[in-house]
Amino acid sequence: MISVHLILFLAFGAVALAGAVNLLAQTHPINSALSLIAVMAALAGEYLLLGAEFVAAVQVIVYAGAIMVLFVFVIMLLNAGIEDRTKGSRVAVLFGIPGMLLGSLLVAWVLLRHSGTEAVAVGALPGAPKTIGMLLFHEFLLPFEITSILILIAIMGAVVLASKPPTAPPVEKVSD
Amino acid sequence: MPIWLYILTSVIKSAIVLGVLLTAVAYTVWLERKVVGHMQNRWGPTRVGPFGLLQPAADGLKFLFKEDLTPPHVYKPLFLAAPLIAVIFALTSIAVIPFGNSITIGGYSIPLQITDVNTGLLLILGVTSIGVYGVALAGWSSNNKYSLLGGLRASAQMVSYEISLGLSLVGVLIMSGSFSLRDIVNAQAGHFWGFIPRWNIFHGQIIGFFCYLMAAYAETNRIPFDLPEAETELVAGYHTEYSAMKFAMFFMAEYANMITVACLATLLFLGGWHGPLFGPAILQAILPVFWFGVKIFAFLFLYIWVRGTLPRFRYDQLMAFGWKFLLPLSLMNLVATAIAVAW
Amino acid sequence: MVPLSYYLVLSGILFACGVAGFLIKRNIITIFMSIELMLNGVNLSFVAFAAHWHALAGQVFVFFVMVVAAAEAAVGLAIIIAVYRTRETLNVDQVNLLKL
Amino acid sequence: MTSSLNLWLIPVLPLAGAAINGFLGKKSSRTAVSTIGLVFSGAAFAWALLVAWRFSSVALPYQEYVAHWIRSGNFSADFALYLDQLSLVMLLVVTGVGFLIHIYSIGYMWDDPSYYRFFSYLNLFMFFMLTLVLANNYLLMFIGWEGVGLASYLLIGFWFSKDSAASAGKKAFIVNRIGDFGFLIGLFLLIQHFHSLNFTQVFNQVQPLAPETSGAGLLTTIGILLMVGACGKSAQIPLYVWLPDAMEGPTPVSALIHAATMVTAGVYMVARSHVIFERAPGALMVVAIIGTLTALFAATIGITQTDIKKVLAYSTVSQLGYMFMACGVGAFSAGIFHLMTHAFFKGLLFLAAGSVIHAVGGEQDMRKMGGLRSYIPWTFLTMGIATLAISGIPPFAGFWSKDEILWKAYSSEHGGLVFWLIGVITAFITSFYMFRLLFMTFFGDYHGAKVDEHGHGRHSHDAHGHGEPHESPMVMLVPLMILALLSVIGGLVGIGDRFDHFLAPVFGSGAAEAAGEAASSTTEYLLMAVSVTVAGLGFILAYILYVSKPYLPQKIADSLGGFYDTVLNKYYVDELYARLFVKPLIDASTRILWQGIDRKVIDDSVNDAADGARHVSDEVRHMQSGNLRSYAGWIAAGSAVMIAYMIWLGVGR
Repeated sequence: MISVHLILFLAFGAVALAGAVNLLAQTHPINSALSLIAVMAALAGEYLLLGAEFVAAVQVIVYAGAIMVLFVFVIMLLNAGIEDRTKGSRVAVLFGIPGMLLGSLLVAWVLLRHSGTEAVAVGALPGAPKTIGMLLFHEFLLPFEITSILILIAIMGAVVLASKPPTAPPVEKVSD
Repeated sequence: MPIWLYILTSVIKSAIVLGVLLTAVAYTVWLERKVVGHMQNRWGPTRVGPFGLLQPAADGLKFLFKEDLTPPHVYKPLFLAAPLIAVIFALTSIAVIPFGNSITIGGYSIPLQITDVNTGLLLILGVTSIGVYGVALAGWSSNNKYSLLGGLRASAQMVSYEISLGLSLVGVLIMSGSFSLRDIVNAQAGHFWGFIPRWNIFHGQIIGFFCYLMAAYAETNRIPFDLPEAETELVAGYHTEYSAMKFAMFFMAEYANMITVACLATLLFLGGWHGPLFGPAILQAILPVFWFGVKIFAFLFLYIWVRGTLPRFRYDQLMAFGWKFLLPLSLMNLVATAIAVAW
Repeated sequence: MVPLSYYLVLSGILFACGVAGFLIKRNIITIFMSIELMLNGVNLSFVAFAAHWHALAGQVFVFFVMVVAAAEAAVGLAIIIAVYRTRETLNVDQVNLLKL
Repeated sequence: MTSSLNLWLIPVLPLAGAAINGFLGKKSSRTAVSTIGLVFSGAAFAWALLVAWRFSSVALPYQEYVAHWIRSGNFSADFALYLDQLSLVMLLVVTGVGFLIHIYSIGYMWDDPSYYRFFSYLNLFMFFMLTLVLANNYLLMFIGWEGVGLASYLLIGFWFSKDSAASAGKKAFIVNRIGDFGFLIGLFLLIQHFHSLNFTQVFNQVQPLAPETSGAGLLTTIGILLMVGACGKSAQIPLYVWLPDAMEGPTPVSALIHAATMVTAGVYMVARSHVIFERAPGALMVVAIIGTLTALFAATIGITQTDIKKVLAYSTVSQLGYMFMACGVGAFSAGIFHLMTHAFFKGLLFLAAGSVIHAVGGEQDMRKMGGLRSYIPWTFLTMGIATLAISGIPPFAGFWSKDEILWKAYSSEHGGLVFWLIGVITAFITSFYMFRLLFMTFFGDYHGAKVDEHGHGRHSHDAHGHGEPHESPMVMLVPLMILALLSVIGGLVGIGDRFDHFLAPVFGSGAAEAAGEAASSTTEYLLMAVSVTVAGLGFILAYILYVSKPYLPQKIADSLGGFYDTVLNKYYVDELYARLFVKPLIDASTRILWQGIDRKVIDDSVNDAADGARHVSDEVRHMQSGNLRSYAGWIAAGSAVMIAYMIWLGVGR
């Protein structure tokens, strides 16, 4: 039976897949970045279908609205052009892509074969911000705090790495 | 309510809201020119129509008939997509803005809102955060160093101020306990001591309002934070290379964003459509929408007033202000609110 | 009603696309984006499992993944900028000093 | 337990002082450092006084549980404190004398650049010493025991830039390790047989055992091992050699650690373990013999020494010997009594010696002093009192305690005439060398150079070194006077066996001995008269030799020839140890451990491993292409294998 839910799933999934493939196919990083944004938006739609509205919103705000902006920003800043065609690793092309396809097919086969008809209902689990907040600040408080430290360290690391390297102190000339 | 009626009302509401919004955008431009003109001891538009009231229509026609120039060496797909992105996301967020309570027609209660999403505020935040791409991509795809600088500035500025913006809203969220804009407005009904309205701005969120104001000005790239366009240094920033309708789209996007921000400020801090109700039933039904409009108008006037008054920041000042002043301030506001509510 | 496995298959394919991009792209920024793609694939399966097992913890995990992704993006892009400053290229094939 | 005494505060307060001074002292002013040091040690003393005042209101022995420490199987040791009459005496001595010496140190160390470090160490020492004294189990006691060793090491080597100080510190540490080794084995034996180190538990199990009459039973073995530990800490034969060298430390340290408190830890430990020793006559005999021999032996060396602090050091060794003799004959309370009075007068002697050294600008050689009586009258007065006290002249403190020991040595069932005789001879020698010290220092003419050009650089006293000897500041004199007062009256608590009775609940034996006391009091008075006479003889001999006929000593020394040289060189014990133990050890270490094991086995295996790694990596490094994407490919391939394996597992199931 084809339900609205399934149609929406397929539509978003198609967008996501198209975006993912486009990410690989495009040679210009900015196009790849935009395809990735499309993937993320489509995934946000999937999250909505799964009843995770808060995750969907955060997916858009954080992933699409902040992280990807950072990517686009860096691409613009470095004025990254079209990818160079250098001699690549032939191993990757010869074994990597077929291997990946084979692997994903295998995974798909196993999953489809084994988890058959168990279905996920729409909105079965309302991801209300309140409940998630409760979970996050009670059960997962320690991981939460640890990730906050992680992100603090990341901020400092980014500042240190991206700031202009200090000019080396002038070497004193030894008169001979 | 049968499904066809639901769809019908939704379509009608969308059409009305979109029409009103676009008109409002057009007349905000007129208003701005007029007000700034008077502030600078000139008249502003006077020629087209009485008080220049038809000026927006004339401008629109002009944009439509101008040559749509696409310079060489631009990255065409994105050059075309950027204004669309800007205007589409600017207009989208209006969909969840409630502009009044429900009205009852023929036994059916129709909420004055295109759609009531229970995470409406998040949706607006998400949509505005996507809106950055319009400006950034326009700047980059123009293949022009001024535009690129404008785009870079815009993306850095908007990402930076989005944090303060979000944090300044969290205080309100804590007080109302909901993401639904309707609930937030309803939480502000009533009065203190019988005469002070129970709006969030009078309810301890004055600092939050201040932070929101600053961050919103920066988000909409308005003076004093209009560095992405900064005509004196960057010619016109990200839309240097744009002309005709594509330029008009950026223009529309900017003013639509202003209106969205004004709506949000009204809903979150100024009590939404709450105001004195009196008179017959029909008046009582219309008055909330009127109050809502008045508050938005006041906020837009503030926008224009600031534009006519303040000079532009330097870029480093802008970043320092955002990160070193506004962010800590909104954080403190958040903590203080949380403590007060937990009390 | 959509079976759980559909979501998982979609997530797996996205992940595989990410791995493929990780392997075949030369631009270091695109490689980074491929990693983000992998993370997104994983997130999808987290959310799907959360819905399937009625356990919100899955959604909470997504937030942690996002935080890690954000941290990674911040540091990674800073590294990219630093590399670009010294090597003036974004092609990973030309950043190959670390060898015999 | 009716009410809590909060005993834990007493050790923790100095620890806090040590921490504050240690971490913040470098940046603080001297005033701040001394305030911190004084306040915290003073507070500990005040609290100890408070505890003493409330002493009668608690059930004894009072135990205070502070925290978990070790719980392993059926063995447990906690941070828990124990207070009875014995630890109270020790507590008051340690905090009281310690506080006085803190005050004194302000004056003595004022010019030292590492002022804060000194006070930090001193407070740290107080902490460990109080832990030792207050512990309710052997393990915590051992922590304190090692801790005071550490503090002692740090303070002996306080002027570590001086070679001799650094090596003296090392020597003290290493010699103490030998003793600790015995102590530890004793503790292991206790754990093995009594499954506990808690005092109460161990002693309750030992109590019902019968005394081991013959041979070396378990208790005798434990007792002797504990005595080995005590020998190390309390500088008894054969492990006394570190104490004279420890005089390299600042003089207040010598007074506090190496005279008044730490070195008596061994006596305290033996007294604390009296339940074990009383049931091991063999071990008691060993204690008595070691104590007696040490007393005599060290006293004879004391005669010939010319360094003022060395004389006092050997005197300390000798007096500690007395205490062990007392313990050895079963008169533990007499030993503790002497411990207390000795803390007063020997602390005083050292402080006064410090004052003398201070006065003459860092000179320690008595031959370069003389006639200081008029320059530093207060120091002379207090030092004179201390000398009278240590020589056993009534009614000063030393007389009462020393007489008690001698009497017990004679009358106790474990004692005998020999112990008494050697004790009396030692008393004579003690009196002689102490008055010799006094006369050489304070009488006759001043032999010191007006401008001394050597020997005191480390004291940073150069500013004082020029010109006349001068009296010390008040901050140094006041502790001297207080200690002098205590040296005069401190012995009075022992009159009529009051001290004995006070400690009787701990040692138990007091009442029984008191019964036999009255019958033989005539003998006691006789013996008392003998020892006083002997002390007087010592005084007279010293007066003749060093005041009226100062040319005689050299003549006597010359006529004695070889014997005098032997004594002067401390019986060549250091040289003997060096020949017997140190050199073989160094040789063995060099040949076997260094050149054999370290070079051939360890270095070579490491080098071979490195060479092997290099050869292997020479081959493997070609995999490191520098191509990032090939690395990525390897990662992906590896994870693909892992995933395939996991899928296989899943399908197989």
